[in-house]
Amino acid sequence: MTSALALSVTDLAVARGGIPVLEGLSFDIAPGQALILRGPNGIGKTTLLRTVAGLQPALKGKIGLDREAMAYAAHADGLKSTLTVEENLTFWSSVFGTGSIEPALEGFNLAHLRGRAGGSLSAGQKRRLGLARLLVTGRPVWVLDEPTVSLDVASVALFAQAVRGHLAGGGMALIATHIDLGLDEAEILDVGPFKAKPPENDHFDEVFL
Amino acid sequence: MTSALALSVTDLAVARGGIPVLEGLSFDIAPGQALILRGPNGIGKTTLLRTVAGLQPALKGKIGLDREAMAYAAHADGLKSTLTVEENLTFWSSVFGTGSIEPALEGFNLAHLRGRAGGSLSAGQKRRLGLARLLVTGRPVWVLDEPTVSLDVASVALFAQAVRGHLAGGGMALIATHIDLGLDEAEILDVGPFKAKPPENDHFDEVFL
Amino acid sequence: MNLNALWEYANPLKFMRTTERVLPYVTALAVVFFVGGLVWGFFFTPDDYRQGSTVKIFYIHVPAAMMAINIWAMMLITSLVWIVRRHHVSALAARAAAPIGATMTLIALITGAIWGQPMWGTWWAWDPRLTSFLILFLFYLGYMALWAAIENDDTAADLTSVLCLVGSVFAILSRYAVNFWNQGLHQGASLSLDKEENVADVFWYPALVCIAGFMLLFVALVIIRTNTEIRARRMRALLARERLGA
Amino acid sequence: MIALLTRDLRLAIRAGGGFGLGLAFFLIVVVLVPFGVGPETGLLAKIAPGILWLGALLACLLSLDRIFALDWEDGSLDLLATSPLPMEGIVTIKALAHWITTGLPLVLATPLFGLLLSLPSGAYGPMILSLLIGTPALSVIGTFGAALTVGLKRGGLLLSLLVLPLYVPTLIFGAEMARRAAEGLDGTTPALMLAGISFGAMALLPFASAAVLRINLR
Amino acid sequence: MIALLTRDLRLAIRAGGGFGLGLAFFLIVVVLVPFGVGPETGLLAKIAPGILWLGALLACLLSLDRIFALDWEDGSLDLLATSPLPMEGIVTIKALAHWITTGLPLVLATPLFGLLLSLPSGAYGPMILSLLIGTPALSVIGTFGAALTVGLKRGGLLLSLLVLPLYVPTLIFGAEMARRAAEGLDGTTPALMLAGISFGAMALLPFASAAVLRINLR
Amino acid sequence: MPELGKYAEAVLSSYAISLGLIAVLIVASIIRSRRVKAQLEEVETRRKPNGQV
Ligand code: HEM
Ligand SMILES: Nc1ncnc2c1ncn2[C@@H]1O[C@H](COP(=O)(O)OP(=O)(O)OP(=O)(O)O)[C@@H](O)[C@H]1O
Ligand SMILES: Nc1ncnc2c1ncn2[C@@H]1O[C@H](COP(=O)(O)OP(=O)(O)OP(=O)(O)O)[C@@H](O)[C@H]1O
Ligand SMILES: [Mg+2]
Ligand SMILES: [Mg+2]
Repeated sequence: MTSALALSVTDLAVARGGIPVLEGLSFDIAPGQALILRGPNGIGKTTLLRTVAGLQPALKGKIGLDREAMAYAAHADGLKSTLTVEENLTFWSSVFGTGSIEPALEGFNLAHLRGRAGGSLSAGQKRRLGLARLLVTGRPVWVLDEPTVSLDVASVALFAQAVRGHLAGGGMALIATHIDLGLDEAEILDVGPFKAKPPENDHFDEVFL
Repeated sequence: MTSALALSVTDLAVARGGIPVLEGLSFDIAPGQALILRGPNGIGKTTLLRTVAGLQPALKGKIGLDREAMAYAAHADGLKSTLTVEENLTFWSSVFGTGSIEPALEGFNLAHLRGRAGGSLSAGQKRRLGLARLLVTGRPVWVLDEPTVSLDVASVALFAQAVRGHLAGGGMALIATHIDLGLDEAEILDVGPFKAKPPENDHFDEVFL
Repeated sequence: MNLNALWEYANPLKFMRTTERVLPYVTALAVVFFVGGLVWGFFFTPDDYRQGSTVKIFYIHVPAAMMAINIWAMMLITSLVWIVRRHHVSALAARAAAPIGATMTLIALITGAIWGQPMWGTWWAWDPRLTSFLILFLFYLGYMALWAAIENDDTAADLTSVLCLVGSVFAILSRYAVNFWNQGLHQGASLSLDKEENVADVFWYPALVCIAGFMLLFVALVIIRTNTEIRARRMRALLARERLGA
Repeated sequence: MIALLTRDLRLAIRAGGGFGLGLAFFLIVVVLVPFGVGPETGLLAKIAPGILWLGALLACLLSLDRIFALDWEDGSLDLLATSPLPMEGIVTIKALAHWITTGLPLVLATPLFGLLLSLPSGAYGPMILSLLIGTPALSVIGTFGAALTVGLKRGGLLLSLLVLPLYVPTLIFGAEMARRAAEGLDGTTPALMLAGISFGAMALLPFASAAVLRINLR
Repeated sequence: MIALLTRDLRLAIRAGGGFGLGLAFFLIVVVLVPFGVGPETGLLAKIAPGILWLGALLACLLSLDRIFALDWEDGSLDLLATSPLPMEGIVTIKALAHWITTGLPLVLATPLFGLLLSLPSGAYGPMILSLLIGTPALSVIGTFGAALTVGLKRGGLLLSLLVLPLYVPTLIFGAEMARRAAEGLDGTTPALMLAGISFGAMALLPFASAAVLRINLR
Repeated sequence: MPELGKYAEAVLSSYAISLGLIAVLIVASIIRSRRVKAQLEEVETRRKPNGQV
């Protein structure tokens, strides 16, 4: 699960809907480190995370690790409402070829819900299941978009603990959030200043960017 | 928009998936007052709000006002991704037979996005649009389930201001949340103690509850 | 007996106790009539001069066909009871009856098809009666699929009841439509009052016994299945509570 | 109510040609039939009224699950249910929007498709008339089926299973009316029956649909 | 990969009888044809192979949008795309799951449905064989269409529109093979062509589907 | 065994299929009845060691 490599991003520019939203972003995340992204609504955090996770191409710049290293989690949890909690997790663990799902169930306090259908969970319980999936991916870099939405205080603490465990094992985390995660040791990057400027002289060729 | 009546809920019991989750709840909300519900994940806040909003029947107890008085907003914002922000709002304002949508656009800082398609908004922008819908319903009671999810600090402040404006006009609000809304004047109700107890002697007849 | 007293049996426990007390007798009677009728029909009746030994199919085909319709009618009634009085036993009885009805429809269709081969020279013809049975079979399938697809039991009961109601109206409409569309090969109703039309007594008496046998069989099965559904329903509720309470 | 209708129509257009797609499907069914059964004109002319009706029915059927499913998924249906609009009104408007986007274009396109299947020339009028009377019934019945299956994830095929037996009488009388005309016979009786079914369904089914929808939203 | 297959099959079953419903639709198309074209046995026997093929094709078509749409909506597809599974593997498994839940049951049920349409008795073997060879092609081509339309909200009808022309060659050779057999002619040529199309599609289309899916997920 | 003549196949197969279907229905009903009864019993006693319906 550990990876000796750090994630280094240099001069990244990302676009959404064909329009550049952030540019000139550079940062490094060393193993064992977490970086928290902050910035107002609509600045482009989600776009940045999707790019880093390899779901969309970057406009410019380089991402040090490739998508095989990333475990991405967003609002859509990829949860099947007709499968049980256990079946949902087992599926992902066999896709990623990792072992037991017990630590994940324990880590997010889902053991007593294991036989419940995904669709009958409350908002916070669903979220916990979505996060538990990260533990069975075995990937070194967690790329998380607003992970603690809908979670109560106790669950946020579970989450912080899971992230710490992941970091202690040499993992990395890149997290976008508006609220406090209780991860005081993490570095914080405000993406506000990197907002893409409208191109000055829009040459005909650049219009298609 | 004002309503002289208060919302009084007495001895309410609510069920989800056929199972009682909360019981014995009583509270009153006077015009101009807001009540914030708190409680751990899965305790039944969403279920309670849906019941109060008239989307599902109560198991027991009485809800003072009927569903015609309620404006409900949850995670699913009822937003059409192919319609523009303006068209989305205009639709709801004509369904509810209220007037202009401008105050709503202003109130949630959406005016500059009015021509954008709903689907191209960021998570927080979508949320703001969902909340703006409340302003065009003209209903006295706002029933809100985790309204500030995905909102940045500035938008949370806009939300608090909108709620205050609503209360000042004699409205009421019932809000479930895990995070701080910046509404310090609101009363807080922890629903934890009202968790439904498993019935002691469950007679065979009661089975089908 | 006071009519209101009848609703007492809508209490699940009382229903189960009562029905389980009468079940052995019903079963015994069902076996006697069912086996008796079929044995009488199969071994001790002559061949028809025109249809040869195929008349023996009659003893299964006709009762099955009649039950197929009667069971739908019973489901309609119990569905209405559920809608009006919301007695769970009623909805569960409809659910329990549907697979029996579907099986009966299938039997009528299959035996009809097998009978059609020597009689009409074809396994299947788009005869109105055959066709309307095929449609009835589709209604049964849809009804059962709807039950199976919905998780919440009360919602499922409500929705299937409405479907049964609307479906009945459309089934009757289809019946007329189909009659209009094709005149058909099948013979008319045997229970008509017009004596001339009726099947000869030699064939008819054992058939009556068979019909009784099928009915009793249905009653026995529906009792067993309804009680199963009641228990399954309680079990689901208890398990759900357990998960919540624990 | 008008707002709901215009919104639904606008959504149908924006969603990549709501009007065009029903038609396209109809066209394709009509085109595929000769590939399936062979190109003899006599045979095609004989089955033309039936195939046209069948194509219309299937085109309707395929678009049924759009009636409520999208609104259900994004929560609009919950919000509509708590709005001042009566549920009966909502389902009626939904059925109307479905008919305008699906049934009406089919009716208008029938002359063209009749050509492809060598429909006898005397049969065009009755064919179109039968579709004009019959397709509203298809939309209303379909709305009932869609309301029944709205909670179920991707209940598309279940929806077909539930709705098709309900479509049988409409199909029979509609196709019979067109076929009789094609053979030069009198088609008054099936026409009357078709109209009866259509008006009956329009008058009564919205109540059932509304009831069912209310249950599903619980 | 096996995990994905078992999950998809399990989802199909849990979703209220995944296996049964494709069949039910096939049954219903077959049942409705006589209502449309009339009950004469001779006429029905003539169009039976074509209608059976058309029914199978439509039943496949209706279930296509389930292939990716659900996984797209709940985000599974994003997650699968970042998983160690190769995209080509994912689309192949998806096509296989679709065939097992839809094509295979149709093949098995054909004898029964042939009965309803008075299929000539000598034609059963070739009819079934043609479907057995042809339906995998339908699933693979359909998966390609589903991959093309995955991003579009409720692209159901657009999907049909895109996929149906691609189905034409399969339909023509499949129906021709069955029809020749029904008329007692030799059907080797269409059979070979059908097999060619089927294997060609299975060998090549997954790469196209995977490419298209990658683009759509961007 | 009565003489069935040339229709023996038809008559016997319809009896066989029908009785078979009915048998399947009966057996399935009984098996499910037993299983559900046992399961309920188990749940019921688990919930209430002193046992009462
Ligand atoms: C799938 C095919 C068939 C179906 C669904 C079917 C259905 C029915 C039904 C519903 C009845 C009960 C009528 C009543 O008592 O009111 C019936 C009776 C009967 N059927 Fe069929 N039938 C089928 C095929 C055949 C065939 C092929 C024959 C052979 C000639 C046949 C002969 C009879 C006879 C003799 C009766 C009883 C006499 C009567 O009711 O008039 N049926 N069938
Ligand atoms: N198709 C599109 N066309 C134009 N602009 C778009 C399109 N899609 C997204 N955008 C814009 O791109 C910007 C970046 O969106 P993104 O979802 O990355 O923001 P975010 O930082 O995650 O915001 P939030 O905190 O609200 O989740 C937003 O301003 C959004 O409105
Ligand atoms: N179909 C069902 N069967 C059994 N239990 C269910 C079903 N649906 C929901 N529940 C349970 O009901 C409880 C109440 O859920 P609800 O969504 O109201 O919680 P909540 O307080 O809103 O939680 P959150 O803060 O996570 O949103 C949860 O424990 C949930 O798991
Ligand atoms: Mg975002
Ligand atoms: Mg909640």
